[in-house]
Amino acid sequence: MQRIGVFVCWCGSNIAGTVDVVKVAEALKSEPGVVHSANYQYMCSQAGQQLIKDAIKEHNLTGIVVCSCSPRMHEATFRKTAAAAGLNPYMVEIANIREQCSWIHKDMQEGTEKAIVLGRTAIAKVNLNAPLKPGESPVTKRALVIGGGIAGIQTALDIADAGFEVDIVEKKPTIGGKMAQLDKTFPTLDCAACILTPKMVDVAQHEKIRIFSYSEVEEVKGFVGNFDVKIRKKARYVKEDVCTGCGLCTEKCPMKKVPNDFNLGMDNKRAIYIPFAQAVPKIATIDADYCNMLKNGKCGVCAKVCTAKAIDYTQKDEFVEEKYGAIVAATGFNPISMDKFDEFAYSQSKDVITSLEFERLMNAAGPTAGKLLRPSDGVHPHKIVFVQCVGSRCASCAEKGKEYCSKICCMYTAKHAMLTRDKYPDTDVTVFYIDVRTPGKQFDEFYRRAAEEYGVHYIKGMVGKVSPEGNKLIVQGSDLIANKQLKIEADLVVLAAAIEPDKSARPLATMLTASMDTNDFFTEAHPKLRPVESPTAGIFLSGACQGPKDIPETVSQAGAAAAKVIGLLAKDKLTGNPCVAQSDELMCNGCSSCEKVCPYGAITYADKEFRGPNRTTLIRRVAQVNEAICQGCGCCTVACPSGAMDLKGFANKQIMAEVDAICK
Amino acid sequence: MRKISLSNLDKAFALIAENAKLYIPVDGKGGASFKLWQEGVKMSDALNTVRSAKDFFFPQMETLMEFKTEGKNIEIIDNRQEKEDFVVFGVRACDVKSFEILDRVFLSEPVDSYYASRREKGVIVSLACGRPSETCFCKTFGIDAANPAGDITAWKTETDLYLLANTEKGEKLLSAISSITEDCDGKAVEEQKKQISAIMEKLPLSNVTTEKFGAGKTKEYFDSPAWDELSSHCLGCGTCTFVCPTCQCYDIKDFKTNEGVQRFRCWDSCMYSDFTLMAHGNSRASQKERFRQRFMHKLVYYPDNNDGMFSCVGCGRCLTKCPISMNIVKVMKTLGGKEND
Amino acid sequence: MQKITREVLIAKAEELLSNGTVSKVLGLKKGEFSYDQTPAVFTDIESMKKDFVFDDFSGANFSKYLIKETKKGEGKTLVFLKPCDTYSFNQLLTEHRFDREKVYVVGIACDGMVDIKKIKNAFGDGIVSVDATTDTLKVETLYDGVKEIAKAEVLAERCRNCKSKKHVAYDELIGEDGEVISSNRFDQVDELEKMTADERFAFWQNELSRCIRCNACRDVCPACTCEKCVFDNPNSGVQNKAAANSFEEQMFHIIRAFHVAGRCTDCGECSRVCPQQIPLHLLNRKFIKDINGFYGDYQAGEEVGNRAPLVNYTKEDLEPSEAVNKGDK
Amino acid sequence: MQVNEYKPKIVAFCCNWCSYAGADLAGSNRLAYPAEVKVIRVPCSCRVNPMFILRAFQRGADGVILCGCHPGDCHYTSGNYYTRRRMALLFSMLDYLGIEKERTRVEWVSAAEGAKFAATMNDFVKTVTALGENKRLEDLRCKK
Repeated sequence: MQRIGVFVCWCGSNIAGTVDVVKVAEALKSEPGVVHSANYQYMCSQAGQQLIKDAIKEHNLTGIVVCSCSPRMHEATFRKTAAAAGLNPYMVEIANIREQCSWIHKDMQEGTEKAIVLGRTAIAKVNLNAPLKPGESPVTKRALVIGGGIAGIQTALDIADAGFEVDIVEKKPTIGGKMAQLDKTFPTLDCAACILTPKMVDVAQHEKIRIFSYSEVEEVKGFVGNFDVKIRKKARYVKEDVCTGCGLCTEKCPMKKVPNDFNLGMDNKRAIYIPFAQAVPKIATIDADYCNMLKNGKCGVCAKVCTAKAIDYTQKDEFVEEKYGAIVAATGFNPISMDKFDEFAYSQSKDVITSLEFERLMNAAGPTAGKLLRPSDGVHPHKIVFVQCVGSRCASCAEKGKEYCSKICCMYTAKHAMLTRDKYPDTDVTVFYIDVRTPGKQFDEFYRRAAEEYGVHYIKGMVGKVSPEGNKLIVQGSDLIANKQLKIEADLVVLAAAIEPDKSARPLATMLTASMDTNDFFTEAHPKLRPVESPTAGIFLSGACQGPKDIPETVSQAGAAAAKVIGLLAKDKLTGNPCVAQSDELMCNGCSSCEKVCPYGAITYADKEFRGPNRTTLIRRVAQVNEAICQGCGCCTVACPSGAMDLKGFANKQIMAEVDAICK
Repeated sequence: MRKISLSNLDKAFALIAENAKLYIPVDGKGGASFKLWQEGVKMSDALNTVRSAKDFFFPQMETLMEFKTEGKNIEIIDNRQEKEDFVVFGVRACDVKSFEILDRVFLSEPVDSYYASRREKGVIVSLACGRPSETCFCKTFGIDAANPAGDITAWKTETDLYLLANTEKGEKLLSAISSITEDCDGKAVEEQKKQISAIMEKLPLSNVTTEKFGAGKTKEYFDSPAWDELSSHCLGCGTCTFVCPTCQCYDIKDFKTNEGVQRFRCWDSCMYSDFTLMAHGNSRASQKERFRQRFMHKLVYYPDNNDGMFSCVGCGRCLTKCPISMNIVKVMKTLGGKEND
Repeated sequence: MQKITREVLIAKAEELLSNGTVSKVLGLKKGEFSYDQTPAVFTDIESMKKDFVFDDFSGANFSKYLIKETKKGEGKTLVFLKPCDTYSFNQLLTEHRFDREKVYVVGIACDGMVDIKKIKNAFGDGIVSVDATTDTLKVETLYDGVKEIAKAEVLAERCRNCKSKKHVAYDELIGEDGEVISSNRFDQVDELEKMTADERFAFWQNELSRCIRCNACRDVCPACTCEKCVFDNPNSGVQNKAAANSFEEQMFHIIRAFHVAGRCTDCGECSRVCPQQIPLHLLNRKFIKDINGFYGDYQAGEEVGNRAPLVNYTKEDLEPSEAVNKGDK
Repeated sequence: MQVNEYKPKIVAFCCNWCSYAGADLAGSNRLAYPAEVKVIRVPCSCRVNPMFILRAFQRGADGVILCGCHPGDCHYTSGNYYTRRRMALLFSMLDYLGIEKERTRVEWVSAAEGAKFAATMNDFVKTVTALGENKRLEDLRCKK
């Protein structure tokens, strides 16, 4: 049986004005477990708190009910008071007789009666309270950033600058991501490489940052502060620590017909390659699918020419296991495949290209050295049609495209149109659009410049069909404003393909137990208030893996994610919320219902041995809650039919006791 | 012996109901059950009620007492319910016999006063079984379906109901309806008895015997390997115990009311996994032990303590109701060996 | 009658036992009468030939017994599953209740099972024998000799509204696999929904007041596989052994149905075993009907690993207020 | 004021993050609602077990209302989505059993919606008062 002290606060006249506090204190005296009852003008004052502390000691109290303002106001205060007097802080319950009683009732009798019921309810609960102790877990002061695009780079740099170690895992041979492929950036038109590559160098040179390039995350175990991650370093057949990046091998390799994925297959590379001149790390990689030596054992040219002796044809995938305190997902995006958009003749004509391909065509380091030439015949195009929203905002064609707006296409299309007109004033540029969306600093001004100063023809309408005819492309579309059908003869058609999360995100999310939306974008812990955290503690989100973003947004979110990581890593220990779920293993039958509703992945299963009847042992699958991850929502407790899962601090019996006390 | 025309039965019921609550078997959804007689309520022709007649003396739930708390004071309130006389009409031979079995439990020292007061207030009018069912095996336990005990024994023919008082209580009840009954000889009754006996011989379970069972057989059967198979698919539900007229186990629990506590008892079942649950755990750890307990109790332990009397009356309810069709007959045949087959 | 005979199943069992595929057979053993069959495990073919039975009274759903059976001894258990049983089988696998590797499932086509209660309702007590070798049952009684009744008239409730002749799990099949059937199984639920609240209340009071809390419905249910049911757990705050009054009757049955909502395959065992013939399946079917109507068709056990509707959601789900007001339209 | 005026008993389960804060805000703004409403604070609406609701009726409640964050705004991201499904099915079942459907309600009340909280409670109390005492899900033993 508890020894409960009841403390009724007047809150000046705030409570005492409509609640007879003396009567409440008197009435609650006879409730079961109550051994002491007092009232005071301001319980939260120093003197009031002292009154509570003294009573705890004098009456040997094991539980406290404070009838006062909302627990959202002073629960923490009174918990500290109790703790200071040696009482477990979770033995305190608040009866909210101000916000939910005195302030809403005018009649003294009514207010007093209700206050007594609310007090009685809190007493009923405290009778069943048990001392709770928050769990503590140490924090590994190292972060893992998955993805080495601009998002991952920025996050890693910010964390490292705060003094914590960071590892970047990038599946490609170099970091840099999509931004490295871009030509200019809107709305300022500065060159992507010029602003990105210095950051890449910073990463490479930062003493706190390790780069695992050409690597993938293989397995994630553990929880916030204590992740165990296995990283697969894919064999590149070049010794990373020996290769100087001189590039001689990439010139001598006889295998010349390897599609260059960095240029989206618009030109070729060798079987041994460095993706681009400023790659970080600048190390050659052999494409095992094309290398004759690896395939047939015949060749070995690269090994011969390499003066550093960096080539190793026997290299195998390696695994690195490392501990991390926090993980940042920065897996980025890709344009969607155009395979399902036959109406635009993407697969029939080389001159129908995506915007990212257009970026490479315009890029000085691209396949045409920055000259705008048609992929089919290398001739300069005089008439270009840009088609926006290809696969974006596809409410009715979800099987082909995406329902959402890809957000960046309006702006980069304006950029492309403007750059084309700027470099080649003889080229006529037409843009088909549904809406032009320009919410961003200097965005609308930029778009208007394209349309007004650079003479880009913007047509509101959809393109229905693109058909190749000779060396021309016939674009059929509608002009919704002029309300007519158009047929335009174009030399080049550029499709603003929708963007989607990288395919690696989904399996990664499973490993991280981080939730995703139906489009495979990572879900935030709260869409407004916690936009860079995953609901799973210790997992953070950076860049387009959370939703379509342009570069400035990506960089700011990357910084925000870094700040959250720094906040976590700065702690030596994590103190959990002790009001977490708890599984009674004797009653659990391992059905997995609780695990399915847990938003945090806090529930796992273990096969445990139990004593069966007549000296037998039984092995049963039972749920286990990781207290460091559980946030205490209690969803699992209702999913559990047997009642094996309960929530500390809000236990089934406690809530039922409250119900009983109210309904008395 | 008195007789009354069936067409006058309602009048008789009305007369009885003037002085006591009268319960008769009535057809309803799910089968027949004893219901309070009121004008217009018709008696069922069913052989037996789904629940046995033990409900009248040992109901599934009854309040034993109440505790009222006011502040920190407790008041104890005795609120025994049975104050009126009542009559149960149409109890079959098997159920009548079950009262004898229950009496030995509840009326031996210390007497269960709740049960005792109900027995005192209740008058039992039994009814001979015109059409026994294939699941009946009361004969196994020496019960004569044609000649049930009770305060009054009744036989129903096509046209009349014959009544014979066996006790003082019975005499009193008969005299209350003497105005609409008439004296008669027992010819028709003798005829019916013969018919019933003939049918009893033909019943498929008429060859089940208790020879192999009874007092002192604990050692013989307790460790029999047969229990494993017999019990292996028992669901552990309480159907057999709850429809059984002789099962008498109960649990006493407290129910917290808004003002205090209501202490009640309710039927419990030895088939339940938390029956005999104690602080250290359950002494009957698996369903096999629970299953064995039930049948050993009926066939060995009860006879041990009650002059060889078995605590089964062969009513056949568990035969029809067990979800997996496991029952005492199968247990007796398996344990008892081939002779019973 | 069943097109698949006892002999065919015994032959299959003999084959699988002798080639070592399985070490035991879970089946039904014949009883005292033509209709009372008890689950049993057979380890040799002789005992099977003697006692194994499969006919129109072999309605029991075997899935749940596998939880216990697979934990006993080495080797696989052979079980013959009717189409409806396979849904329960999958649902149990979804909930990790036993090891699939320990079971060998022979799917058997089913021609509908008979409910002895319906025969007794038609002919009264004293059923000496039932000949179910054709679709006209010959019922011999103690008092009226042999009488005939069409099988269709005494089909078990769940078979009358059979939802599927398709096996969703098996290692091998005997007989043709059928299709999922669009049954009328929600008709009675519809009828109840059309009543006024007062009528519905009266209907359920009449039904539930007969409950004796024997727990047969729960204990036979393949979805009720808790180590300890909340209603048996003294610490749960809702434990009760007797249905003390109409509240507790309602409480037990609402919560029982709620706990299996989305997991119940509508196998109908609860109603089959109820000693008081309470139509418990009408509670389960209400949930199934609502789930189908609110969240799209869902059949528990259709595939292993499916996420039950109550541990799932969409952002567009209907509001509880819409749920209760649907009937108003 | 009438002496024997019927006052229903109402239990309101409120999630800590939105609705309880909304109730507090109603108080701060002195928005009155009847004293018959008593709030039980739970971390999330998804903590509310159907058994709690039945328990309230058993113990004499005449109406039970559940308040949580608006769908999409759950502090725990998805709790209220589960609440929505559970309560939709539970309420539909209660209705099916003939229990007056007006006695149960779910409302989404944000921390900023003090006015909505008060209005909701006023309306709910009015509705339940009109229905009168809960007879269909009560446990007479409790009233002793």
